[in-house]
Amino acid sequence: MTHAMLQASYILATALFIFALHWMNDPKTARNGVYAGVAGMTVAVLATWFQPIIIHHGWIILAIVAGFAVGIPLSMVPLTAVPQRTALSHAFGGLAAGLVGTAKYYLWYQEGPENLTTFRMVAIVLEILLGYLTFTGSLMAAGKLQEVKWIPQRPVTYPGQNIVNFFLLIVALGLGAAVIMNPSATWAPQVFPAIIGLSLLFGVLLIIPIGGADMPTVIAILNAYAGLAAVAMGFVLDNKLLITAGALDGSSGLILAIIMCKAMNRSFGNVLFGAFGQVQQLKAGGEQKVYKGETPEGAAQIMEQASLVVIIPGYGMAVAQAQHKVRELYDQLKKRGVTVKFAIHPVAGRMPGHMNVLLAEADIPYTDLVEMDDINSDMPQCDVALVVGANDVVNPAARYDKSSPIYGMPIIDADKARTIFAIKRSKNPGFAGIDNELYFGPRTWMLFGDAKNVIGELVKQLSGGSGMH
Amino acid sequence: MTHAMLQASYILATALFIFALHWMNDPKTARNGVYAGVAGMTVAVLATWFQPIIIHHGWIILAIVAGFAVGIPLSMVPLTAVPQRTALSHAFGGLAAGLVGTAKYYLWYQEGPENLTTFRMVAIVLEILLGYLTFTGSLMAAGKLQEVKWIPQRPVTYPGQNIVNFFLLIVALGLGAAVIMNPSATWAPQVFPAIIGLSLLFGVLLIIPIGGADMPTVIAILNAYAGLAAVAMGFVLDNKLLITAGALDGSSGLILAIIMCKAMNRSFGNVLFGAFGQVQQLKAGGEQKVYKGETPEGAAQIMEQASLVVIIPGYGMAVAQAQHKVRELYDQLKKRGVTVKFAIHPVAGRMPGHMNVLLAEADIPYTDLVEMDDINSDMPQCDVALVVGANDVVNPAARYDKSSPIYGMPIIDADKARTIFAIKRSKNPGFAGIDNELYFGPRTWMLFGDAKNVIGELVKQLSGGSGMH
Amino acid sequence: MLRRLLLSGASAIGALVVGAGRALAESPAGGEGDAGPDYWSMLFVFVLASFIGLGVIRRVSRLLHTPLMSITNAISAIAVVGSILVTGSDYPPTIRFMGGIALFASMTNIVSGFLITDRMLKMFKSEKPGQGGHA
Amino acid sequence: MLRRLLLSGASAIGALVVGAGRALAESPAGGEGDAGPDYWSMLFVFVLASFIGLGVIRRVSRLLHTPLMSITNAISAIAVVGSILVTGSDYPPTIRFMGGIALFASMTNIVSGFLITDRMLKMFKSEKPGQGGHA
Ligand SMILES: NC(=O)c1ccc[n+]([C@@H]2O[C@H](COP(=O)([O-])OP(=O)(O)OC[C@H]3O[C@@H](n4cnc5c(N)ncnc54)[C@H](OP(=O)(O)O)[C@@H]3O)[C@@H](O)[C@H]2O)c1
Ligand SMILES: NC(=O)c1ccc[n+]([C@@H]2O[C@H](COP(=O)([O-])OP(=O)(O)OC[C@H]3O[C@@H](n4cnc5c(N)ncnc54)[C@H](OP(=O)(O)O)[C@@H]3O)[C@@H](O)[C@H]2O)c1
Repeated sequence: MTHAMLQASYILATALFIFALHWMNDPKTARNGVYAGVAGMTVAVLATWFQPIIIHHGWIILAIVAGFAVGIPLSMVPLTAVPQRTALSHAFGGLAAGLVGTAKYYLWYQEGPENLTTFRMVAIVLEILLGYLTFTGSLMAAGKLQEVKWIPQRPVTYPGQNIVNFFLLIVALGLGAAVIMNPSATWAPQVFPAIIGLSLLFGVLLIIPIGGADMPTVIAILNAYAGLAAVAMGFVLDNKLLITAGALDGSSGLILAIIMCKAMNRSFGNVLFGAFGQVQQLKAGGEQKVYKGETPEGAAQIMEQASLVVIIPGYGMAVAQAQHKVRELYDQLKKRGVTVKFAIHPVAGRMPGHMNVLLAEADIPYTDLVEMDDINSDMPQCDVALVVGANDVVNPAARYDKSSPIYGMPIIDADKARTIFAIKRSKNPGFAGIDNELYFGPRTWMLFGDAKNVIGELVKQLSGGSGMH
Repeated sequence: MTHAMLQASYILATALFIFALHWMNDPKTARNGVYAGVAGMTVAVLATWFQPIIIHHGWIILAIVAGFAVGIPLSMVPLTAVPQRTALSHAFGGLAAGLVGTAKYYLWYQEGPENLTTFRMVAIVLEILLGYLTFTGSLMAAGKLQEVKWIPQRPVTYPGQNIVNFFLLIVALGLGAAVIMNPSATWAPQVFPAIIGLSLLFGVLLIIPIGGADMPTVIAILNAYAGLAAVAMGFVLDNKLLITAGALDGSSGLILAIIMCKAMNRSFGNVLFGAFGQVQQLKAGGEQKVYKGETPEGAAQIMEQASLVVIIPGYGMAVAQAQHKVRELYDQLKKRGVTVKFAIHPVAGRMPGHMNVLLAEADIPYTDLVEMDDINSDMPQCDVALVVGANDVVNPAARYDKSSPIYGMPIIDADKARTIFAIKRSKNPGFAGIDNELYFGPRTWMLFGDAKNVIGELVKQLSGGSGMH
Repeated sequence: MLRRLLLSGASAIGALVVGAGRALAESPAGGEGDAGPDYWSMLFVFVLASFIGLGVIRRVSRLLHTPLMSITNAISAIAVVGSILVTGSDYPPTIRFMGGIALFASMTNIVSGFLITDRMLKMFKSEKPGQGGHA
Repeated sequence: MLRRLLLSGASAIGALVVGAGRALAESPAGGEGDAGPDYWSMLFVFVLASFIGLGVIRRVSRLLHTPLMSITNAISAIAVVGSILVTGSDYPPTIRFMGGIALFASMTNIVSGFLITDRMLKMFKSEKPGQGGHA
């Protein structure tokens, strides 16, 4: 593997990665994207491995085998655990970047101070800062999402928290600057671990005050950090493939975070430092309002007569794993000539595209999944809106109540439908911790219960019913 | 201007150029694109000029002043001359690339053979081949479009032409390879001018067999060549800004050429070597068909009663400079409550986007210009289709007549309208040299005459008419 | 208190930026035969790659944002390249051990990232062929 | 005859390709302190820039294809950079003269390209404000 062949392979791998992401713009070509990605990665790994400077192969083989051994089971987690898996993999990415940066620093230190140019030192310090904070931060995020016992779910806050965090960051940066200025001082190798320790600590403290429910946005931001750590590694190793792939990853994290923040009408700062979802301010005055209940039989009858039913799924559908029952309902209604569409809010559920994967898992054609902006104009013509475990994304307060934490967030106009059925288990609020007046509306009927059970009942009514009409 | 500042300026200029093209995706932001482009160019020029190695300023100032002196009048040509201007500027671009490549070769040859690495020689040879052939080729193209007297308009062909051209190219490439292998041989500086001469000759011979009407596609291809020549110059000078800007230009030429070829349902090869439009095979058998004429008065009356009028402009509107009269017609009809839309075929006229600029010049809002694919579904509901000097782009033979040279080209479905009026001067065919059965259709009436006059008549009828109804 | 913190923060960041600037300023002139990696090329590549990333990702179908997260995960595990270099070169064992852990972590991401992306994408169907109804 | 031509053509192109390959193969290893411009960086930049070009240009509004042609014209006149270097450096006058002509040609393209683009774009209006009718 000459230098020329290595460089040519890296260019090829870069092009394949770009195609991989490009093909994700359409579900029809998306799987080709995966093949392109695998091909690019294979080319990059083999080209690197076959260089003459690589002389020890045992550990490489061992690590690769171990990677397969852990990676294959990790890829078979249930879909509800995908956010945790993603966070975990950012942790791994951060760790890898941090370790390579650390290794390279000590190596160059030993080989002689002339290796530690200012440029390299800046890149190394950025790499380890970003790498290690992504490592612990992502582990915390994964833990919160997995609801690991000893990691607090609710945000942990105390006075002056942001100042302490900021102070920590300053100290880490200051030490970093000191090492950059004097990379080959005798004290530098001792200060280096302190920077690592501070980064690790900072990762933990950064995530502790953020509620489990804000994790998806945080994960996207950590994704961007992991990408930037890879870019920094590219600068350290003078490797343009790393720079490019890292920049692609960083863009993805950034754009997903922006999309989520926009769809929630919140700022980055508010997500990171707002300690959102911390106190559930139950407005005591609201309790006198009354819900109107409905039975599955009644609801089934009305849905049978409808010509357009819009199903609005939310986080509750994911919790109840109700997507397969929803599919049965969809089939039953279609059999009766009812048009059924799904209204997908960009932040329904707990990660971007959450509802789409779940419904796809249940074999519902993606052509029937309609985005918020497109379905809203049809809502006034809609006979029945069936809200399945969604709450904030259909809360009309977002449109006019300036005091509401979700004010300004675009919502699905469920309240404009002729009849609304809403499935949830209790009178508890959703993620944002606020009441939803949709449930008290004149045309709304509640179907209390677990989403899977309630939809199962609806299906039973419909299939036991009179068939075609 | 240190090396660092120079490089930072080049990165800035690159980003500005990318934004410039990005903003062209919407007419609302397009002018910002121009400002970004100007800013990028200014940064690049100043950063280059202020380097310490630049010690002679007289000629630089002179050349820049001369560039302004020639460039400003060139930017004020009438819109019908835009294709020629574009071709001319490719000629200038090719010349610049060729000259810089030539200068660099002789310079490095004098400074010592170690400068002439194989890499540089490959880049230089590609640069001068592409540069000089673009120079003469574009000059020829500009001449044909401007209808310069001593450049034949019609394709000039003779037997074995493609073989001769090919042979020339081979000789040029062979000499290039020889110089690359022995860059510092004593004969190399003598062979170099031969390569230049062959490239210049090849540019002329490549364009001679192509008809004036195929020039737009050829111009786009020459655009791509000019871009590639700039890329090659970037490789010669180790300048990444040149590489990036050249690649942007090359992509643009390539994509425009592909769009045109697709819209004409022809291949690159067919355009370059097909000698299209060479013989106007008038099928003698077709002459017995009869046209139905109509007077402007009659046509005006019918248009006044219509609720939807679709105007289909073509090359004839450009020739007649009828766009301002068309605007008056549009105003008159709108005043009467008639909905007026323009149907824009991607290759109507003689360059991509030709109709859009002309209509924009006449102040017609671009929101009323509808692309072919979008308007075709409305054509059956259209009361009057007014064809203004368009021919091939409305020829229904493209849909079914496999023997037609335009078979397979997508067209605007003028023949589906309730009434069709067609304005042209004579019974002559259009660019593809074939009859158009649309003109003989049962619902088609011809308005023979120059487009500007005929439309003027229509406007007169309408404005002299009864006003609102 | 807060002010002092902010000031010291600003100076730490300032030191970093100055360091980076000095690094780039002292970088070789490239072009006509100087030594050392050309940092400006890397910056150039970074800027171009970011443009590509932003352009491409913005056009990813909203339907596929979950698989997008997992495929970019897998791609960013390109850190595997650096890990292989550290693990397999003629370096002291402690250094190589760190590389080995990094290699294991990256490889896990590659394998699980691509596999789970493919698993999710397989679920997306436009319309069941043998399916009743007539939507 | 044609066949011989084709064969000689193939061999000429072959020679060029071999030359290019040899050039890249003999290029410095970059990375850890070798001499000479890093040709691979340039290729890398070229590939990335082409991706950007294809991505951006494909999304240019069809309405604006004529102005697109003139603005890319102006941008590709970035050859001005090379021309300035040749014209203004301490080179023999004949060489500098060639640079001067190239500079003139590039400058003409820049000036006329941007000006005519702006002239055309000024014409595009979405809807006249003070305009009768009600489209
Ligand atoms: N998707 C993302 O990327 C993302 C990222 C960050 C934040 N978020 C936030 O997450 C929220 C998503 O809105 P959403 O409407 O989907 O969810 P939500 O507002 O959290 O509401 C979910 C509802 O489902 C109900 N539910 C829970 N388990 C259920 C079960 N087993 N059966 C039936 N119902 C059940 C809950 O009520 P009961 O407890 O009464 O059953 C709850 O009201 C938004 O506020 C958004 O800002 C989303
Ligand atoms: N736009 C591009 O980028 C591009 C590029 C390459 C090739 N082309 C080709 O150009 C053609 C464009 O189609 P097209 O329908 O726009 O044009 P066309 O087929 O060339 O027809 C133009 C018609 O306009 C009439 N005309 C000419 N001068 C006139 C005047 N002063 N007043 C009234 N009528 C006049 C001509 O008939 P009379 O002589 O009887 O008046 C002719 O039939 C296509 O075949 C396309 O493939 C376009």
